[in-house]
Amino acid sequence: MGTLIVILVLVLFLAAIFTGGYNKQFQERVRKSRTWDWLTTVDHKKIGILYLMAGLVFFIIGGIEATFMRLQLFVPGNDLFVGRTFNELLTMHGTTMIFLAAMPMIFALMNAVVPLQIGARDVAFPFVNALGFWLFFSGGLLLNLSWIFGGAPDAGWTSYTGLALNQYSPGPGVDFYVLGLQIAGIGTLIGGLNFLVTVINLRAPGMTFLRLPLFTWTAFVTSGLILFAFPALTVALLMLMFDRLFGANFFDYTMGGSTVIWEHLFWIFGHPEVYIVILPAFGVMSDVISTFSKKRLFGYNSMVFATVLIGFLGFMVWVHHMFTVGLGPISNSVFAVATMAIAVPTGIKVFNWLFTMWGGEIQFKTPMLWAVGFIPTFVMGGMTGVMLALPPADFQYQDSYFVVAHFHYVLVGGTVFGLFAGIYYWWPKMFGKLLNETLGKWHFWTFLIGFHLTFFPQHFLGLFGMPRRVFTYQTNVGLEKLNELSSIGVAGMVIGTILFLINIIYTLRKGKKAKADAWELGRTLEWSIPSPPPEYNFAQTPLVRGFDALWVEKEAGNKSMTPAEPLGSIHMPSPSYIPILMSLGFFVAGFGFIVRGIPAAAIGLIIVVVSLFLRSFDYDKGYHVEPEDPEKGGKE
Amino acid sequence: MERLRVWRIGLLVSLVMLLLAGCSGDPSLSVLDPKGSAAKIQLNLIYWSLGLMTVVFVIVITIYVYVLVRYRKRKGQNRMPEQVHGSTKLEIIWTVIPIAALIALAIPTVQYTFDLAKEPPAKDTVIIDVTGHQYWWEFKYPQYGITTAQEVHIPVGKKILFRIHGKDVLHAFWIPSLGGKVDVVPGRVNTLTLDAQEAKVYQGKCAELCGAGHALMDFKVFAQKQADFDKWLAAMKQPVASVSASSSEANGEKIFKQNCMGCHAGINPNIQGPNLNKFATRSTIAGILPHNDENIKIWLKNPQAVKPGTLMPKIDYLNKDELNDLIKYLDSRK
Amino acid sequence: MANKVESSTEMPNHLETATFEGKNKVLGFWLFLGAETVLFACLFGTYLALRNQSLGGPTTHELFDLKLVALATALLLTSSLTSVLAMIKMNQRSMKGMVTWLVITLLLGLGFLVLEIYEFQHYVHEGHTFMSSAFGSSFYALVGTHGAHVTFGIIWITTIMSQAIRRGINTDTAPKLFVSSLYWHFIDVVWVFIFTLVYLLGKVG
Amino acid sequence: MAKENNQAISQKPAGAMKHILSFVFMIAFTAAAFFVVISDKVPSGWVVPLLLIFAVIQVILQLFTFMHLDQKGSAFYTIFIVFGIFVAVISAVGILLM
Repeated sequence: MGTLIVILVLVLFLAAIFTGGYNKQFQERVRKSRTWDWLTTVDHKKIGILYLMAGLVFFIIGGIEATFMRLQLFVPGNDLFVGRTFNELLTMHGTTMIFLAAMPMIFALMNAVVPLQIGARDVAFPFVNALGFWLFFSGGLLLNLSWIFGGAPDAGWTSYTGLALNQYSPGPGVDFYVLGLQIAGIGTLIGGLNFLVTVINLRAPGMTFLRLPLFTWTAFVTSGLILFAFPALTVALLMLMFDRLFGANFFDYTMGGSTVIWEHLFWIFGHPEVYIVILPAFGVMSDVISTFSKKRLFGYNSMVFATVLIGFLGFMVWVHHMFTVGLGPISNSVFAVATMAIAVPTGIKVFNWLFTMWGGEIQFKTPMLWAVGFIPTFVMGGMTGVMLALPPADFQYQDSYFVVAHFHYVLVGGTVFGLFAGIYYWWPKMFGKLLNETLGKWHFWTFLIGFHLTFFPQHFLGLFGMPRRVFTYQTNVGLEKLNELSSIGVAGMVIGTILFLINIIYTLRKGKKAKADAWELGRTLEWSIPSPPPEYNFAQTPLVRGFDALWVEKEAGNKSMTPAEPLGSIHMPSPSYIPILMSLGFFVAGFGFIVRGIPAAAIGLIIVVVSLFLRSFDYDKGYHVEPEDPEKGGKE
Repeated sequence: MERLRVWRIGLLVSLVMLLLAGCSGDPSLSVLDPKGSAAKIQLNLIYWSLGLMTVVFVIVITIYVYVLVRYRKRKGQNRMPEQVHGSTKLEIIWTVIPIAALIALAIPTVQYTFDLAKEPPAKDTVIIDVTGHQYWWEFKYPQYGITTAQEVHIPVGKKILFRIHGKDVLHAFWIPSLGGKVDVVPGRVNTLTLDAQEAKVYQGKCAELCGAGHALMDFKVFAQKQADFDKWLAAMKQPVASVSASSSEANGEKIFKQNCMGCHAGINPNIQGPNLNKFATRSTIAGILPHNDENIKIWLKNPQAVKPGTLMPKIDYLNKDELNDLIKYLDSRK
Repeated sequence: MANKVESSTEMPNHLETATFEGKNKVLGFWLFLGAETVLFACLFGTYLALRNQSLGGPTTHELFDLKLVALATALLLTSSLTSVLAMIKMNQRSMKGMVTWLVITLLLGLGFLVLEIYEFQHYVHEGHTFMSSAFGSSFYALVGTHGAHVTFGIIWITTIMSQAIRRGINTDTAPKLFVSSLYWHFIDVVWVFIFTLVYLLGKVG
Repeated sequence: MAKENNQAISQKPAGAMKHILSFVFMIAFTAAAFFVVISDKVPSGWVVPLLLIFAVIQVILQLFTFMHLDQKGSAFYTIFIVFGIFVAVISAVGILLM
């Protein structure tokens, strides 16, 4: 009841502010403040920054959870975090890293870069873009509130039922998981939809599909995967919610339900999810390697083909997470072969990267270091991936530390390295300042060494018989030394991350100002406009005359892009408070359901419906800005 | 730059050496030291795939190192590389060769997948019904009508058909040295055919997260020569010897009947603990602590501290004599 | 570009995609329908996997009344037709015609909803509830999600229709109207599968 | 494009006719589906395939006439909805065959 009152007061308070019934002057001050500007922005560049900051915060939280787990496993029989606490840590670590760190950071890069790379002024649905962020954020916040309100979810990030049902996981933990992810998931889904429409409809003149930079291509395919994979998660979470909150029986076998359905639904979503987080990293790699090798990407067409093929195959392999469920040899064989097939397009990509560097002039700037570190690391993850695709062998690997090692090689060595490469690469474009190179290099080396030290031994831990998700292991069975090594390695990653944070703070204060073409090697459209770009991005929409649009102009001896339209006033969408209001509604509703407070849930849903109506009857047509003429000092 | 790279490679190499020299895993638990035909097949496939993958890795790394060393930007250099579009020939090569390699991998994979799924003829097979409970394992031998928990005895050289049942949440039944795992799925029966080729004690694990006590849901497999196995069977079939009426064991039996029977003798099907017949023959308490009187006391006093999440309640209300009597009685159950 | 502006001042054949925002909206909505397809497929898969788990409650055979379902199907199919006729009227800029057809669509949709509510009540009486078995849960999840879509569709179309009445058929309202019509057709497509895979298949075995 | 526009405008009744015709077909297939289930004349092995075929035909009619996928410029709509259906079928069959 107490929470209900707090929520009510908050809602009234906000309503007062929004309607202006509070204090006109105060309202004016709020409206003009920078905070209000950020809360209501619909500018994709600002939303990108919001995604990045939120993603980093969650990345640090997830990292702390991981560090705690490795501390517990430092020595056998440790009693720092045991039983349920450890399960909470491992669940929140996985969930946070996948949904609340990797996904938003990918969206950060997509928001910051994709519209610029296709020569667009904005995304297709700026409002939806803002809504997507705030939904993700309120979902993430809700999930992490579980630590304070009655315990975190403890059934693993896969939340397999049986264990995730009320009977075996009492308390609100799994409810936080269900509702937090549901809300964040809706945000992600509409975010992906937005980028699909953006890439299809908003390309500049001449920017054909086969001239799109690789990062945009991967963002496009990733958005497609989001669009078709997340509904499965939505359904799964909905059913789990019904089972836990409203007495349904989807997963309770004593009532005719089946836990295997959860596994299917989860992995129908979950496997594409893996590609959702890895494909943009491939895109970053392609752009970064090409830029810092001073060479056109080798085999562009086959790269695009491989990207689409990986996305396509991603939907047909989910059962390889379920080889040991006992679905029979036929099903296992079919999905094994389909899984192995993915190695082919992935291999094409790796060789194309190598041959992009071949004959080039490689400069080891920090983004390139991450890309160079990525290749062998990711290839190792891919190797173990193929090994895991073989059902008989998988019977041994499944649910052992071998799997843990494998997916960290892919998700850290692939996604996180890719994200760091992208962040270092585009930071000057996003913030107008170059991150410090020396600190960046230290960040890279400590993180890389720490990473391998942590996860390489885990392959062997798995083969020596250590199951995953255990909070302890026995002495004298050959597991101590490797676990010790693995825990020591974490220090490297922690130091690396701290250096990165120092770098950010240092750069924001004293960083070197970036030019439009910050690395002086820019090939794609984003480097043709100032860093950071003006709110309308392109004063004049550029005319694209080939792949690597800016490079084409550079080769032709032009200093800038040829405009495709005369200079004129530019239409901009108005900022809106509705996204944050609607997300607040979802947050309140979610929290209401979790604490079984139906009134609170109802209030939340009412806020959602009201914001929908506000939006539907919103006749605000935006405003126009007069761009600075790029010829008259508008540049840089 | 150069020095750093060398340092890193050196570090990796020395790490691998350390691993190979220092730790090879425990022979009763290691996938790499198989003692059963299923595990041997699986290890063959692991090595075959690892071999193929290593070849790929070496090729990639060779090109990688060459490219990085040969084409890095040197001081003062400002060359304009040729903007190559691609090479159809090369691209076909690195599409076709991996496909060939994958076919070479897929054929034995499918073969083994079907081989491992075959069930042996019932005649020469020992059938064991395994049930995974939250944090302990139950083993029933339907052919011999005996039930035990936490420790399973099998004859060497014979095929064993494990029929795996679930009661509560998902678990996974895994004996690394004998072969791969299979999930315990409530509401369905999975099978797993294994055999042991060496008389030895192997360790078993639960591999699927099943709750707070997941890490401690261990069991032991005693692979015995046929004669020893038969002896064990015969002993198991004997009813528990009755205790003399006035002894402290008799008092212990009374306490046992009052406090333990409800769960540990299958009276209430909803509350089920491990069957404690022949308790004295078990080598562990709760599957993890070595069997001795001290550990029984530790377990009884606070089971949650030993195995988080276990359903076993605290038996801390007995006085010292009662406790000793109970232990004496338990130790008499041979 | 210029050409398009010109044609929109006359009478473009497709008012809904005459503007840039309209184009985005329609494309975005089709993508959303793609996502909805997967969502319903997951519900269908779950239902089909669990439909025999009635645990002693009434089975599909005993439960379903085909006459009622046939009537509901007829209502929804017809509403799909009237919805498309409304769109034709919209592109002819005939407000009266469009509103007439839309109102008929809404009434048919309401009729369908009433039938569904009646049906559910009847089932609950027979002992087939959301909580009685896995069959019950999966049945109500699937058919109920569809029903929720119908409900939302009715509210949505009403809202947009009232906007159109007040502000006329223009490049701002037309995409909204068109998109809500697409939504209505999609609901009908899903129903085609529900009556085939739930009701008819339930009678077959 | 322009040519087609003119045609469509000049033949307004034909537009409506197309939809009504398509509607008649849908009703017919629905009736046929009900008939297949109710009557005992259809061999039992045929019932399920027939039902599925009728449903698929109806969906195609809906998509291409009512939802205007037959019009020009709907390539992307078609690509995405077809891929959606593809994923949907795989997922549903996958869950079902578990």
